[in-house]
Amino acid sequence: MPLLELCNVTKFFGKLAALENINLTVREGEVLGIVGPNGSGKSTMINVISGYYRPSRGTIVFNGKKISGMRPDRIARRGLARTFQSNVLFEGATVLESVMVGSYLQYRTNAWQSFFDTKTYRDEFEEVVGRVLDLLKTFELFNDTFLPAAGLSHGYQRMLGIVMALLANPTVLLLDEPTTGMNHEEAMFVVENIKKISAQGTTVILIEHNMRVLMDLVTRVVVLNFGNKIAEGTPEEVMNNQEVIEAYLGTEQL
Amino acid sequence: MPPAGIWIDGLIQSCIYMTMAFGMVLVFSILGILNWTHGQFYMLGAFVVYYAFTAVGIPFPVAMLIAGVVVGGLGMLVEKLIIERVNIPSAQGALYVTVATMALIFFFEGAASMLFGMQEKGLAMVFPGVLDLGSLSVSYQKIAVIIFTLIIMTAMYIMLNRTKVGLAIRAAAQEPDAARLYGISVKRTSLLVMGIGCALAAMAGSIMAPVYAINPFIGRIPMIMSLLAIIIGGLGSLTGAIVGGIILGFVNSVVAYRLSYFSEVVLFAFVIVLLLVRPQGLFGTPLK
Amino acid sequence: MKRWYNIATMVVITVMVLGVAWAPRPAHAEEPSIIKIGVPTAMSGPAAAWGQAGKAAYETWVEVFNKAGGFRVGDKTYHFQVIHVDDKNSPEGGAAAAKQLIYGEKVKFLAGHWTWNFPAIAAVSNPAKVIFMTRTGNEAVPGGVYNPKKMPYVVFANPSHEQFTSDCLAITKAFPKYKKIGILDCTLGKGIGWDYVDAALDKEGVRYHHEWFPVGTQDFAPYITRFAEAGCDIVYVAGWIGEAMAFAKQRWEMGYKDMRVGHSGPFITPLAYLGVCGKEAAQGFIGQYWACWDFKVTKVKRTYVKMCKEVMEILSEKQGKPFVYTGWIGWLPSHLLILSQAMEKAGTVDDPDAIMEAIRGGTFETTTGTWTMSGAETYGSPIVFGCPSALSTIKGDKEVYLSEYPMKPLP
Amino acid sequence: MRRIFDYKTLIPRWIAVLLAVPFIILPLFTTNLATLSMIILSGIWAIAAMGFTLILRTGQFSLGQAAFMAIGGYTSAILTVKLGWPFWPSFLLAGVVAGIIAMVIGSVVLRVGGVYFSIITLALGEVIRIVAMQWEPVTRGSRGLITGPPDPIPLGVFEINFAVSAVPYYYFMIVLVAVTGVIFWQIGRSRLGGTFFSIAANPILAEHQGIHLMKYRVIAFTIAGVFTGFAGSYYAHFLSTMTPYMLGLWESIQIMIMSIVGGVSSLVGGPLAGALVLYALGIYLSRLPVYGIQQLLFGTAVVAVLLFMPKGTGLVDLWDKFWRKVFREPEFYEIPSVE
Repeated sequence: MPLLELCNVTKFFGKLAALENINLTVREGEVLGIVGPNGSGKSTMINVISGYYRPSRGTIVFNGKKISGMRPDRIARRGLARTFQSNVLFEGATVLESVMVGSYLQYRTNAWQSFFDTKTYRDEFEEVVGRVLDLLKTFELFNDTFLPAAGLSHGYQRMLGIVMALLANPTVLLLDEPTTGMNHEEAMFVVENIKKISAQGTTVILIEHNMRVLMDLVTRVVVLNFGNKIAEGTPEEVMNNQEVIEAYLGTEQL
Repeated sequence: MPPAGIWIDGLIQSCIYMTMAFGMVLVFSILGILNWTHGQFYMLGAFVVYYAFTAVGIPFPVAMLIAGVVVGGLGMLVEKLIIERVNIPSAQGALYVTVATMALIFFFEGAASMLFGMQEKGLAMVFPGVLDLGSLSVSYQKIAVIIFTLIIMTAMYIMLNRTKVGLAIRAAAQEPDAARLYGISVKRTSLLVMGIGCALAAMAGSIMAPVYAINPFIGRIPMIMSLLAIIIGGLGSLTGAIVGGIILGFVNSVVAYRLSYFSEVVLFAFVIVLLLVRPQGLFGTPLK
Repeated sequence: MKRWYNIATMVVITVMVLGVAWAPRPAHAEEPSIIKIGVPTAMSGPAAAWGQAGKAAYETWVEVFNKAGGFRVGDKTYHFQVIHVDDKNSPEGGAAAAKQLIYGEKVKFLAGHWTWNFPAIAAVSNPAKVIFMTRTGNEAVPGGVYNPKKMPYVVFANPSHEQFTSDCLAITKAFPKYKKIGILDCTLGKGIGWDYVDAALDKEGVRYHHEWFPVGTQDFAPYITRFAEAGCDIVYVAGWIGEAMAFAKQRWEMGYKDMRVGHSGPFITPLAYLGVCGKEAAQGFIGQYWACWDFKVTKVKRTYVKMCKEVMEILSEKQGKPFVYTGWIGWLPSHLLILSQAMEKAGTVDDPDAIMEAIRGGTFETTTGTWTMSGAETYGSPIVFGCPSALSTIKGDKEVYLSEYPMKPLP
Repeated sequence: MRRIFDYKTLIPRWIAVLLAVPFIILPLFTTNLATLSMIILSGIWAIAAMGFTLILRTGQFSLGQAAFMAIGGYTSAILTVKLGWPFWPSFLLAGVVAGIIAMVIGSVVLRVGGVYFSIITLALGEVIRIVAMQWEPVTRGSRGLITGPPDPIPLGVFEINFAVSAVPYYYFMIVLVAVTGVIFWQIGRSRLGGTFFSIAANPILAEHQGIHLMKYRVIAFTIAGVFTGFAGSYYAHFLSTMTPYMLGLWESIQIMIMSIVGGVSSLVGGPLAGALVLYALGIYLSRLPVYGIQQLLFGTAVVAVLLFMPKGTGLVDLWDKFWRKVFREPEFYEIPSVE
C-alpha cells in the first residue's frame, strides 16, 4: 500500500487555486522529485502536506491515517518532517542550540524528568547529544557547533535545516529546494547525503530547480504547472514530455 | 430609547475617541507599533491650549493649531530620539518600543504635574453659553467640538487622499517595500506620521479642554478608550478607527445611561469577546 | 580630552544622583519638648489639591501655636511638630505611610483626614498603641472594621457616613424648597455606609436617590439624565473636586440649570470652579466651610479664631495672593487642640492609655467649637465627637457662609 | 552541558550564593522598616517580573500580570479574613487558585498572539479589578479586606512573630524569592526552557519540529500564574490590606518595565536586578519633596536603559559583560564534555 496518498487535494488562496485536484501516491523508500516553473504550486504542495496550510478540498492519507487538517506538530509526530526554503533559523540561537531544540521528538523522557534532572533524563540527554553531534559531523557543521546559526552561509543554513528535519526522526522527509543558493560542490555534497538518507529507508520528497541534481537523485518526478499536475514518471519520460518542455520553455531555458 | 441628551453626549465622546484612535492607527499602520503615550499627548495638548489661551491670550482656534504643532513636534522628537533608536528590526523591537512608550507615560505625567501642578484647571470661558432648544439644550462648546472634529477629519481626508504626502503615507502603510522602491523614505514618512498622530492627539485634547477639567492625569482613560476603539474597528484600519470610535462613544454613553456604573465591565467584556471571535475587528485584514 | 570631560560629567552626575537618593531625611531634633505628629495625607492623586493646600496651612498653624507658647503638661512646655507623608490617597499607601511614620519616624500620634484608607492606617496604628486622630473614616458603621473594643486608640471627628448625613440634612435645612436630593458618589465610595445615611434621611423625611459612577469618569451626562429622571432638584456629589466640578458644568450645559449641586469637600479657591464650570454654572455651588469666624450656631473660642486668621494672613503673604482655603481649620488644628488638652488633663505625654482615658467623654475647645466626646450612644464608643456641617456657596467669585447643621448623634 | 539556553547568565552557583549573602545578613545591621520593606516589596515585584519573563519566553507579552497578583491576594485575604483560615494554607491555596485561573484563561486567550494578546490581557486585568470592586459581599468592594500578619510560627522556646517587626517578613521573602528563583532557573536550563525558547524564536519552525505551541504557552502562563499568585498573597498580607486599586493596569506596566529593564536574557537575574534597582529608585525618589519628579526620573531611567544598553540586554547583562571582561569568558559559552 502507498505510504502517502493525496486525492483531489485543492488549495485556494482567495479565488485563486494554488493547487487543483492533485492526485499523488508516494511509495515507501522512493525519492520523489517535484518540479515546475516558479509559482506552479510546488511549495504550496509541501505546505499542504506538512500541515502548514489545510487543504481547501481533498484528503491526504499517511500510513493509512488521514492527516489533512491536522496540526503541523501532530503530523510531524507521525514521522513527516520538512525543511523550509528560507525560514530555517531560531533567532539568536547557536547551531547547537538550534539542533538541540529541533531534537524535541528524540526524547522519550517528559519535561518534568528533565526539570528534576533525573538519571534517565541525563543518560538520554547525553545519548541525544551524541546523535546530534554525529549528524552535525556528517553535514560538516561540527566546526560551527557553538557559533550563531545566523552567521552560517546560506548553503550551510539549508544543511542545518535538513539536520533538524532529520532530528524529527521522519519516515517521509519533505525537502523544499535543498540546494538553491549552494555552489556545485555543496549541492553535490547535499545530494550524496540525501542518497544516504534514502538508502537508510527514509522516503524523500524534494522540490528542485536544478535538473542535473534531479536526474541522478530521484526515482520519479512530478511536474506541476499552474497548480495542476501535468506529468509524472521517471526523469527520462518527463524530460521528453512535450507539455513539460513547453511549460519550461515558457519560463526558463533548460 | 434614551433621551436626546444622551445621544449628543455619545456624539461628543465619539469625537474624542475617533480623533485619538485615528492618530494611533495612523502611527501603527506606518511604524507597526502602538504608541502607548498617545493619551499623554492628549493631556499635553490640553495644557498647551490652556496656557496659550489664558496666559498669552491667543484666540482658541489658533491656540489649538499651536498645540497641534508643539505637541506634534514633541512627538517627532520622541520618534527621532527614542522610538527610532529602540525599534530594532527583530521580534524584540516592538517589545522595546512598547516599554519605552509606557515609560514615557510616567515621564510626561511627572513632568506635567511638576510644571502645571495637580489642581484642576478649566477653560469654561472659551465658548460660554448654552443653545436652548426647548426640550434639550446644547452648549456652544459641544457644538464647537463637533465642528472642530469634522474640520480635522476632513483635513486628514484631504491630506491623505489629495496630497503627495498622503499618497506616500498610504503607500508606505500598505506596501513598505514597494514604497521604498518608489523612492519613498519610510524613515521620513514614519517621522512625519508620528508628528501627525501626536498632533491629532493634541488636537483632541485641546478640543476637549473647554469641556472637561484639565489635570496631568486626564490622558489615561482616553488612551485606553481609543485602544478599545481601535480593537473594535480593527488594528491598522483607518476607517476602522473612525467607526470604532463612533461605536464606542455611543455604546459608552448609552450603556452608562442604562446600567450606570456597570458600563465599564460591559465594555471590556465586549472587547474580550470580540478579540476572541474576530481578532481583526470589523475592518481589519484577517490574520493567518 | 573630550573623553575625560565626558567621564568627569558622568561622575558628577552619578555623585549628584546618589547624593539625592541617599540624602538622609532632615534629622528631627529629639528634645523631649517636641511632640511629633505624623500626618499621612494625599500629596498626589485626585485629592492632592486638598493635601497640598492643607500641608502649608498645618505647618504654619503649628508654628503659630508654638509661638503662642504651645501647651504645658505638668511643669514642662511642649511644642508640636507635624511630619507629612504622602499616602498616595490609597489604603495601601496609607498603611505604608503609617508604618513609615510609626516605625521609621517613631511618632506616637497620627492625625489624618482621609476616608477610604482609614481602616488600613488604623490596622497599623492601633496595635502599635499609636493614637490616631482621624477626621473621617469609612468603617465606623456596625459591622465595619472599626470596633471600639478592638481599636481603643482611634479617635473620630466624624465618620464619613455621619458627615454625609449631616451635609445632606444641612442642605435640606438650608433649602426647604428642594424636594428630592440626589447623591452621587464614585464606586470607590460604595461601601462607606450609605445605608446608614439613608436610614437617617428617611427618619428626617428627606427624599433621595443614589447613583455611582466608575473611577475616572469624565462625562457625567448619563448620570445627570438619570438624576433628572428620578426628579432630583439638588445633587450632592461625594467624589473628588474635579468630578464635582465636571458634574456642575455638564448639568448646566445639558440645560438642567435649576438642578443645584453640592460637594462633600471644601473649596480650595472658588476661582478654580469658575474656571472649570464657567461663571453661571458655578453660581450657587455648595461646598463645605470652616472659616469658624463666620459660624453662627457653633461658638468658637476667639483666640483660636485669631490664630486661624493669622495663619491665613501669613499664607496670603507667602503666596502673594489671598489664601482663601479654609477647609484645614476643622481638621488638624482641632485634633491637636483635643490632643494637647487631653495631655494636660492626663498630666502625661507618652502614656497612650492615660491620654485616651482623658479623651473619653471629655469636653474640648477646638477650632470648630466645643465638643464633648459624644459618640457613646452611637458607636458604643466614647471617642467620637462631631463637626458642624458648615456650608458655603459661591456668589460671584467669592465663597460665602451659607448655613450650618450642628451634628447630632445618629439613631 | 545543561547551561546552553541560559548561556548569557554566566553566574556560577557560588557567585549567586555570594551575591545573596549581603541580603541574608542585612538585618544584622539595620532593622529599619523603610529599608526592609523596600527590599521585601522589590522581592515581591521580582517574582511577578519572573513570571512575566517566563511568559515572554514563549513569545507572548502579557499586560495582565498584576491581575494574577490580585487573584492571589484576594484568595488568601478572603480565606483568612472571611473564613478565618490561618495564613499559611491560604497562602498556598492562593498560588494554586491563581494558577488554575491562569490555566483556564490561558487556554482560551493564548490563541490570539502578539499585540492582541497584550490588549486582551490588559482588558482581563481590568475586568478582574472591576469584579473585585463590585462583588461587595465577598471582597468588600473598594473598602478592601484588612488582612492580618501571618500567624506566628512556634519554634521550640521562642516563636517567629510577624506582628512585631518586619524581619520575619524579610526572611520569608528571601526564602520565597530563592525558591522561585531556583525553580525558574531550573526551568530555564531544562528542556522546558529550550522549548519555550524555540517557540519564542520561531513558532512555525518549532511547530514543524513537533512542538505543540499552545500546550507549552499554557504551561508557561500557568507556572507564571502560580508564582505571581504567591507574590500577590504575600503582598496583600505585608501591606495588611487588599483593595481593587492596589493591583491594576499600572502595576502590570510596572512589572513589565522591571522585567525588560532588568533584562530578559536571564529568567532569574534580570527580574531581580530590574525590581531591586527600579523599585529602590522609586522609593528613594519618592523622598524628594517635589511631587511628580519621581515619575519623571523613573521614566527617564527606563528610557535611558533602553537607549544606552545594547539592544536586547538589560541591567543583568552589565554583570555579564563585567564577568566576561574579568574571566576572559568567550562570547558563546563552551560546552563541557559531551561524551
